[in-house]
Amino acid sequence: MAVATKTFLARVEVTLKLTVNDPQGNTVKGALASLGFDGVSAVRVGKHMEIRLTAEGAAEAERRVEEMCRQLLANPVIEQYRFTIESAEG
Amino acid sequence: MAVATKTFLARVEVTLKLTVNDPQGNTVKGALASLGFDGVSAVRVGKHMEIRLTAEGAAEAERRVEEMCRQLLANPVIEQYRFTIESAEG
Amino acid sequence: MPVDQRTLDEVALSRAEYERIIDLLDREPNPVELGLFGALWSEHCGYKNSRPLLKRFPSQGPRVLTTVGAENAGAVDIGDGLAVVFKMESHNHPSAVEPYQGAATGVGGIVRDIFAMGARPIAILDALRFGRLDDARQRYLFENVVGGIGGYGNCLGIPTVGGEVQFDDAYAGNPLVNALCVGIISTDGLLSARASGTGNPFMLVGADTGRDGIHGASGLASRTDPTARFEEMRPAVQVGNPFLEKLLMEACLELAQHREWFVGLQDLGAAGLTSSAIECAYRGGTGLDIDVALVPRREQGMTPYEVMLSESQERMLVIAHKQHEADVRALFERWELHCVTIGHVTDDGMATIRDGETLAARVPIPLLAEAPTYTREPVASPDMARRQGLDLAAPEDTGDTEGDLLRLLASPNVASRRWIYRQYDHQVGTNTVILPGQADAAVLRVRDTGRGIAIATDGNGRLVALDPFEGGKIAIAEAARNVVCVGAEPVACTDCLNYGNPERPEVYYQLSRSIDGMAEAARTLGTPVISGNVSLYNESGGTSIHPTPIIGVLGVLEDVERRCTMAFRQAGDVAYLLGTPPSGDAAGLAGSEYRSLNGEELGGRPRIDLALESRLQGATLAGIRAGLIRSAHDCSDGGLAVTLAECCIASGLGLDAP
Amino acid sequence: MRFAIVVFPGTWSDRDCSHAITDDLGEEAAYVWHRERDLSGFDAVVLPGGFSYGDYLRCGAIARFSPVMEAVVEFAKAGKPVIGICNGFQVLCEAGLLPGVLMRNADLRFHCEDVYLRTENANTAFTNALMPGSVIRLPISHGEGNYYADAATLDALEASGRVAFRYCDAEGGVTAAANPNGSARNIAGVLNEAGNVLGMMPHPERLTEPVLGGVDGLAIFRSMVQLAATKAP
Repeated sequence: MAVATKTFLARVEVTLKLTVNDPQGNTVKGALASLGFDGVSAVRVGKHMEIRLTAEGAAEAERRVEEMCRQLLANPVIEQYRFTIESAEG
Repeated sequence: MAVATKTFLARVEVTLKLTVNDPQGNTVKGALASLGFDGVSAVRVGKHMEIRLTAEGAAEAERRVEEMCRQLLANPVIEQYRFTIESAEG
Repeated sequence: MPVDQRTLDEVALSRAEYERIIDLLDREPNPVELGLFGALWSEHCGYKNSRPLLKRFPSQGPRVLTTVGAENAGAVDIGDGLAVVFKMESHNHPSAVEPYQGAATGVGGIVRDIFAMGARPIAILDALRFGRLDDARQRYLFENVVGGIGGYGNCLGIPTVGGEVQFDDAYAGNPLVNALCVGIISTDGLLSARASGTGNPFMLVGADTGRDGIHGASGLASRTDPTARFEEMRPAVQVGNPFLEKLLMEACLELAQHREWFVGLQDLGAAGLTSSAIECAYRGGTGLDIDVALVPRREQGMTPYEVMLSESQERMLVIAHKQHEADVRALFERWELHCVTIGHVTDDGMATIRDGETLAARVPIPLLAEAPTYTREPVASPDMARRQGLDLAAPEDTGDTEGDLLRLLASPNVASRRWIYRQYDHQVGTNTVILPGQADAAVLRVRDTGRGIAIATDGNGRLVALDPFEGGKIAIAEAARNVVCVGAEPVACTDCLNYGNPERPEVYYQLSRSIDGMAEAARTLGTPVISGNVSLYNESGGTSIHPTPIIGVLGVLEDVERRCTMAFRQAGDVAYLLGTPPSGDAAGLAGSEYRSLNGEELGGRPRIDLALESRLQGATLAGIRAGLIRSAHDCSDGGLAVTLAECCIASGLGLDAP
Repeated sequence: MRFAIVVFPGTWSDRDCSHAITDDLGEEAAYVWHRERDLSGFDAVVLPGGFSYGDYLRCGAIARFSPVMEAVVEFAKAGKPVIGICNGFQVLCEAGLLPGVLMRNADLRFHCEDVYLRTENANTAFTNALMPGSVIRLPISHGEGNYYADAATLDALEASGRVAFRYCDAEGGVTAAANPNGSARNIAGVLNEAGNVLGMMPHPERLTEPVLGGVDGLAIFRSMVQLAATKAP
């Protein structure tokens, strides 16, 4: 009996650790100010990745995405990551 | 009586429109496959931005972040955006 | 049921052209066939308004190895059994919509034209025009176009070694992004772009096909006012993949070593598969039978129309020998690239397009490839005569010449271009021996030969607007002068003709008269026009840009050690002004930066004496080769004062000019 | 001496390095495609500049998983010289052969220009042909050369002489103005603990002939040859 796999969508956010300087974030903050958006105290820019994958269940999907982040998607020296998993059956 | 402003954290995701090809996403998908992660059917890579801003209320914060995305953060020709607002008082 | 005007506008065909198609076919074309005609009869692919005029250019010469239009690019013999292939192309309209990707894909396209000839690309140059930088939108366009050129070219590992940029209100609504690429190859290695040999397979290599740039050729660069159509063009913008193009380039250059495996190699550019497959079959005098169902796709549900017209980037067409199909596929797969047979050559002279079982289109190839041409009535605009008549009184002495010079040097049209070229890798390949900013042209050494080649682009839309004939002559003369100033002999040129809507008589006059001027200068200075591109309908809100022919001249240095730059070399050297002394009359001030800086209206009658120019360039070149001249600089934008200042700045030495 | 020049998809300084090593230095060089795993028969490995995998995701993030990198790690463990230039330096960091990360240039722009480098440690496999503290001029060409490591790592690098080069001015002054990309402490090149692996952002292979404007780049390759000569049995 073939195992029924479901499709999931993982949304991964990879951002620079707070200890690391973020020139891109600072540039965007400056640009927002020059466009008249006051009240902006900080901006940080990182990567957003959407991954569509099949897995038996959410737990397995989560385990695999965790491994992807650890091995490839984030560089532990300067980056941190978090992700959400949602069903993408629809 | 100064208006009490609250601090909010906006998480903005800027991704390429689906009609636009995503060379970076395709290359990451290939890399995941070569690392033995099977079952990955699609990868899209975009920008993740965290913006800390003060506003009177969540509605105003939302209106301002929407305007930021429209004017600067996303390139309407090839990109789409979505964001969440959460209180950052803590 | 006759087709409605909206459909015709969508494929950029006039009602008369539609009627003509019906006569030629003896029936109404189906929607896919209509799309094929729309793409191939567009101005961008069919050169409807310019082809009769382009015939006036001299295109042959002792060194020229190609006939114009028959190949992907022009080639000239530079000695030692080597040939240089070069061409320039425009990506103006896509860059106005999405500057980064528009400019990036412009570089990708011109580079493919060069390695489609089997030549290894060794240099890129870019010629850019924008509105004035005090407008935020122009800064956005400028910054992103430069970013796109660097982003793509740097990733390919081809040095961007030169080019030029000018800022003028005339380009505010319609920027110009012209990219030139130079390649090098053994003279006997030149490839052809012909489909011959019935049964030989058409093999599509490189990226998957998506809905990129649909109407790219037929819509963007033709017919109605471009800005109005940009809205619906937006999804048509493409994202370039320089990484995949680098693999495609290396794979094609490896394929070029196996001449016995294939018949032709062709780049997919404007109008994608439609123009490349049909042009190859037309040049070979053969037919084609293609099944769009076999084309690897990136999106679902694409119609035959969309697959045939898609302008997805980083794709090439190989016409392989039947018995070597497997060898070709193995080569591309080694480079981790798709390589799929999508059809084969036939001998019936027909373009047969299938979608699996159903027949999508069947049209005689000559009808598609031979777009109608139009000759129109050139009428000079009254405004031009008015401007020529303006009294250009010699500028009175402001008593602050130092301040004037500093103002000129700070003008964006004169100031240093370091901010730009610092973002381009101009040394990869370790052949660049004169770097950007050091002289009037870039110079690359040709490894193991002791020779060098020089390349420069130039073009002054203001002068061509004032007098198309004189302006055309000046465009060629200045580009050639730039190459002479580094010690190279000009041998050939390519061009990008950027003009407004040719259906307006005054624009057609600008096109026709400036081509006459360019042709005369090309003959006099011995630089045949061996390749190029025409971009028309450059206008916005009904007003056309300045007529801007950009000329790229190639020069050859017999001994690359005999090159020179603009920097003064040694205290005590004497500086000479060669050529026409600054005459009292105001011809020299026509269209000058000085007048523009002072807010004065574009005016005056530019003039050039080609016989004197030819002697001037000959003497300068002889002086440099004999070692008598140690540095040289062309006196152009900003005039003599700026020219001398630039030589001082480049060398750190001063000048005592009594 | 035989140099292996590794070629990843997207590498573009492979030919430049080969010309520098063969034409200008008179040594042997061969290209090794990223799928190969055997580096026996080579005396040194060069990871050249380029945009491996288009620099997608992170510079060198994907190349480091190429099959050839296992052989490169073994080669380095065996104490043989490995030099990573520009993208090669990024790959060595991603592969963990060198500490730290190359981040985006501080001004967010690509830089192609000449820089001055001060030789911080002249007795290494890659700098023994240079005088201590000597200043050389080499071109850089990158968008992500901003070297970062945490303070403890930086201190350890400096304490053990593992900083090979620093960006400086013409007189050797290590100043902020001379720092083209924001690198921590103006670091332009670092070594591993054993001293046989060097990563540097500037391109020595671009300045190995007078016609190109100088020969400062040769000293680095020549150092590698001289070291091999002293070690030979």
